[in-house]
Amino acid sequence: MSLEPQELDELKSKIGRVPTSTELEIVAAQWSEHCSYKSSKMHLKMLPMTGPLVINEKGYDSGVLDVGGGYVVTAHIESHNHPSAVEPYGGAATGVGGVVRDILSAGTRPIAIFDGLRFGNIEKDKQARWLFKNAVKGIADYGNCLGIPTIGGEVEFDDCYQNYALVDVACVGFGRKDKLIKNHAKKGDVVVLLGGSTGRDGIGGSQFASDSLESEDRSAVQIPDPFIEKLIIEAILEARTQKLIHAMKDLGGGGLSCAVSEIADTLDIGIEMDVNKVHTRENDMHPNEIMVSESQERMLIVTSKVKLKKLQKICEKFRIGCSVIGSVTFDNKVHVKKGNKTFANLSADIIANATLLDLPSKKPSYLKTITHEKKLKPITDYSKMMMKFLSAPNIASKIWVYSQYDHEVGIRTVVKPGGDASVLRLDNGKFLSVKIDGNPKQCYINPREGAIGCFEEACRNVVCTGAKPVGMLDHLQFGSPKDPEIFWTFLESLKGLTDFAKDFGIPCIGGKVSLYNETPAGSIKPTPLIGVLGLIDKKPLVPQKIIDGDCLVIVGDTKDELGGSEYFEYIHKFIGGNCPTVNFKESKKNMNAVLDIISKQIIKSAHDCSKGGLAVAVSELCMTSNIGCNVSLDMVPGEKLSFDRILFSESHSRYLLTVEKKNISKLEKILKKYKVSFKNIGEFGGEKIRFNHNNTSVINLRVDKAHKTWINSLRDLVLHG
Amino acid sequence: MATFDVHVTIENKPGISDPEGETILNDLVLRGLHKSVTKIKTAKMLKFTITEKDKKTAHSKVQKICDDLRIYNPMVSIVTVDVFDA
Amino acid sequence: MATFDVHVTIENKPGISDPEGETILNDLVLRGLHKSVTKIKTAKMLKFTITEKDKKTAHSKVQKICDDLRIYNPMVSIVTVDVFDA
Amino acid sequence: MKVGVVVFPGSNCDRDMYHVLSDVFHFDTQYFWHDKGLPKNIDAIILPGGFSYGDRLRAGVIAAHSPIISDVQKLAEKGIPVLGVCNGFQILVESGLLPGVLLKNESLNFMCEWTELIVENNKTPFTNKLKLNQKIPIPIANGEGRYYADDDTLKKLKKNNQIVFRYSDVVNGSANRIAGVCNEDGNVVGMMPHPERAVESEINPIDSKPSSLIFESLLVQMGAKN
Ligand SMILES: Nc1ncnc2c1ncn2[C@@H]1O[C@H](COP(=O)(O)OP(=O)(O)O)[C@@H](O)[C@H]1O
Ligand SMILES: [Mg+2]
Repeated sequence: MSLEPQELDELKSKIGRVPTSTELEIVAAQWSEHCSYKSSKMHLKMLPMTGPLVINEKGYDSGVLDVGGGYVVTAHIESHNHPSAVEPYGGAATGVGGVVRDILSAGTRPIAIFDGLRFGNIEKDKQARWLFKNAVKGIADYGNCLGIPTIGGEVEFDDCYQNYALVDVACVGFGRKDKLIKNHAKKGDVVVLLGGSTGRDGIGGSQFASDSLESEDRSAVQIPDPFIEKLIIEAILEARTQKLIHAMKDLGGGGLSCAVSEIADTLDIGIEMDVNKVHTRENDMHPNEIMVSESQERMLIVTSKVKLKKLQKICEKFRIGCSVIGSVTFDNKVHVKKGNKTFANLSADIIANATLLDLPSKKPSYLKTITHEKKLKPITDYSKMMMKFLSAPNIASKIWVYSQYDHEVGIRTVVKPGGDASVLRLDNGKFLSVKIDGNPKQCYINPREGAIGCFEEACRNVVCTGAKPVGMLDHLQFGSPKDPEIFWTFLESLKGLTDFAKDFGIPCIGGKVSLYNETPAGSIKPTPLIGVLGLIDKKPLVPQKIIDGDCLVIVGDTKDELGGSEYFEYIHKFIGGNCPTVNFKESKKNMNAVLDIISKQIIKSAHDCSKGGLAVAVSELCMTSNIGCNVSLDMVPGEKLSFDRILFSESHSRYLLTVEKKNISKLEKILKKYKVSFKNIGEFGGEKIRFNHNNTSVINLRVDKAHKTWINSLRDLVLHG
Repeated sequence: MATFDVHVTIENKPGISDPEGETILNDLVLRGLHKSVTKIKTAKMLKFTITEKDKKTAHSKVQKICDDLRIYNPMVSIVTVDVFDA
Repeated sequence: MATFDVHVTIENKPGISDPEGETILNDLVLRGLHKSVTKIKTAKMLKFTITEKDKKTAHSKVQKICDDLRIYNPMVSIVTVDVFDA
Repeated sequence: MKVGVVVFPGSNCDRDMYHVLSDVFHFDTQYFWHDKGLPKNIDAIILPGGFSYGDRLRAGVIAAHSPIISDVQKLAEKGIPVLGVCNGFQILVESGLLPGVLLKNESLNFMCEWTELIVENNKTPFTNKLKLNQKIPIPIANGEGRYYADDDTLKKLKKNNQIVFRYSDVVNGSANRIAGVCNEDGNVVGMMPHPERAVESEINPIDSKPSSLIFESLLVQMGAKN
């Protein structure tokens, strides 16, 4: 944990003297990549951050959307990659804890958690299995204990994460607009540290997250304590209702150092604090350790002396620590004392604002040849291949994961995990639909189009529930930004996301950047993860059971876009080809058409077509309704392709609609009106999933057998390897 | 060959907090007014029954199993292996 | 007065199934490894630090805590209390 | 007609239960914090699910030692209806108000899924509107939900008609597929599944009527009394 030589010089010249060791620690924590975004910040500004529903207030760690009727939804996303890679259980759990406190900071109640998980090859690698199993358990134990439902997410395995893990957690909150915390401070206000005690755990964590794993400081493990977190949630919401909080911030990376300097900088105040007042776990902690400890489950609160009494009473009721550690001053300085002795006295503005970097970028050379396709090995039995495909870890049902998460608590979950997006009911009569999506395989082949694809896929998923996308969260995960080729992929992804967000009018309401994701074998593939929130004014589309005679309609064109597809990578072991691209005009048209159809209540379900292509999407419909289907591949609209490409292309903007026969003409009329390309490609019935091409059957599976394989394979892999 | 009972105790490293022990102490034992208790730490134990030629082999065998199966994470926990005659 | 480490081991009564122990054992068996292990039982341990006038009092005090506060559930578990000098 | 919802540090289905009692079935509902007493004129007590004290040591054991539990005990002896759901059930067995124990699920995992119950006793304050053998689609969400009791206890439960609900299928390894039991008098009922998550059709994908009858039974019971 240290500043780079030029940063040290800069600090010296800014303060005009040699910094104390405490000052060095504080600044090093705050100027780390994790806390300062120094490599990314100047570029992130390109994302559109405003919109009709967005409430922008200072000091929030989460995005806020006005959802009407006096209510707001808050949302944020975080990752805990480095800690999870060495201690998956605690790392994933404390990741949940951190993002939940971000939601709490705005004064809203956390109502849902989402997790995006990435690991190496769990079929071959037992380390990957261990990481996967324990990360899931960590999220389950933490979220379940808090009573916040984990209602969605995704899991993906790729060799690029060997001996590593990406654990992303998003949280959504809900509350009354008039109860939002309006961060402010008055003269004479006190600064309170609330929650768990401060120990030596997690010291150096934020630098840890900003370095590659090789140079890790392994003392950075944190032990999760969801019970204290739950008490903090209830205590703070009670304090919020009683209007006892002037300003609030959670303690995350960089511990007290970051929380104190950021709150001082945002509110344009100074804070004088005494480390002796911090309730610590060990007696002999040095001020430096107290300032940078990343012990979990702590919140910083600014309140008045009068309100303090009531706040202390609430803390007593919930038996959580509550230390008055300092007071608000007006010299804009962060003044850290131990008793009477000063250990640090620096401008908040200097600490909180690292010099931003404009790093060089260069198009990676591997991209020159990546679109060249190799000759594929012929497949003799596609039915057999399909069975294997349905058990592939990236295709198989994720029920082993989400059944360990309490996804019902809070009694809001209208559409449960297992389909596309999940849907929550809100107290204003509306519904919120959310999904997170990523696709490093496509982002590797084309960082720009891949990132756009993730965004569109998340939109598609919420659209399938009848929701109009109203906000986006992005989480940009890359290798070392000091490598110009990697930094180029970062910029490309960001530009892609920006274009899509602007064109579709979907503001970015929050995000996070995680860099230096390096494994012993090299950088991870570019892994942006996109969360989309959608609103439903009237009624969500809850998928109904498909029965005999129902029709299958596809909306959107299927193109020769198999680059980064599961078919190329899993079946043919080939990384390369044409990355699917999103045609904005088509995409919008399809979205609007599907939303209109859903609002008219003429379909039974809508499902997006993504990983594994049409073949997998149709199979999922069949398996979840336990019914067969006859699909004519020749009818599928789009480019003229060989049948395997029609089956497995991962072209975007495609939806599968299921509809009762009697409604089919109504449906077609609307689709025609929107001028989207679509076709009625099949009929449900029987017990076989059948794909036919030119009147010959190319895939023919028993749905019960397929279902058994698909539903159990992930669990079997985890348990028995 | 002889049969041994091998006890494996897994606990958090010193200095790493143990929230479960703290809750049991604060919310159960101290509330039950047993003030002479000053600390509680939780641990997990696995009792193996194993047949090996001697104590030493039994010890190293069990240690190896715990490492291979990743029964504990050395980052967080320490493990103690004790061998007894069955 | 002296300080003692008291180890409380909670394990299933004989006859009560222990799915966790069985799973670890099956894992070993399934992988064809370590055939010399014939049984694995899991237990939970609480390490108390207690100040009492002597070992015997420490023992009976902790035993009483375990019984009164149901540190173990007598329907399914048994508890062993061992006292050590701290 | 007053219904009390008991809240412990870390309880997390208290608000859901309150909503259902108060907003869906219009009971006069009130929260009671674990370190307080209960008023004598209370008409029913609900111990909600979720967690308490982080479920440390064993689910329900720490809460079972809360001051409020002795009041629950006293009122239960007087015949006041008491329902424990999930963690509430665990607290009732740990405090001796109900027989048996709840062990870790056989899968060793937390399980959240929709299951089906079969009504085995429709004479309790919470089942009087249900039919014998009626099926109830309902979700479970627990890590320690496997009911266990020794053979003698199981025999006694059967003889006294104390098994209230069974699962239709083998779900988690529970003895005799038991999902809920009552005390000998029948006024204290514990169940692992969550009826409060199943009474509103908006969030129940199958059928919300049978679960509603659990709360309507309480309405009937209290109406009969008044
Ligand atoms: N890690 C996870 N946590 C919770 N739910 C998950 C997780 N992974 C997948 N799911 C759920 O499984 C379903 C399928 O996920 P996914 O395959 O990512 O869908 P899609 O291909 O439509 O993006 C979704 O409902 C999703 O929320
Ligand atoms: Mg989907």
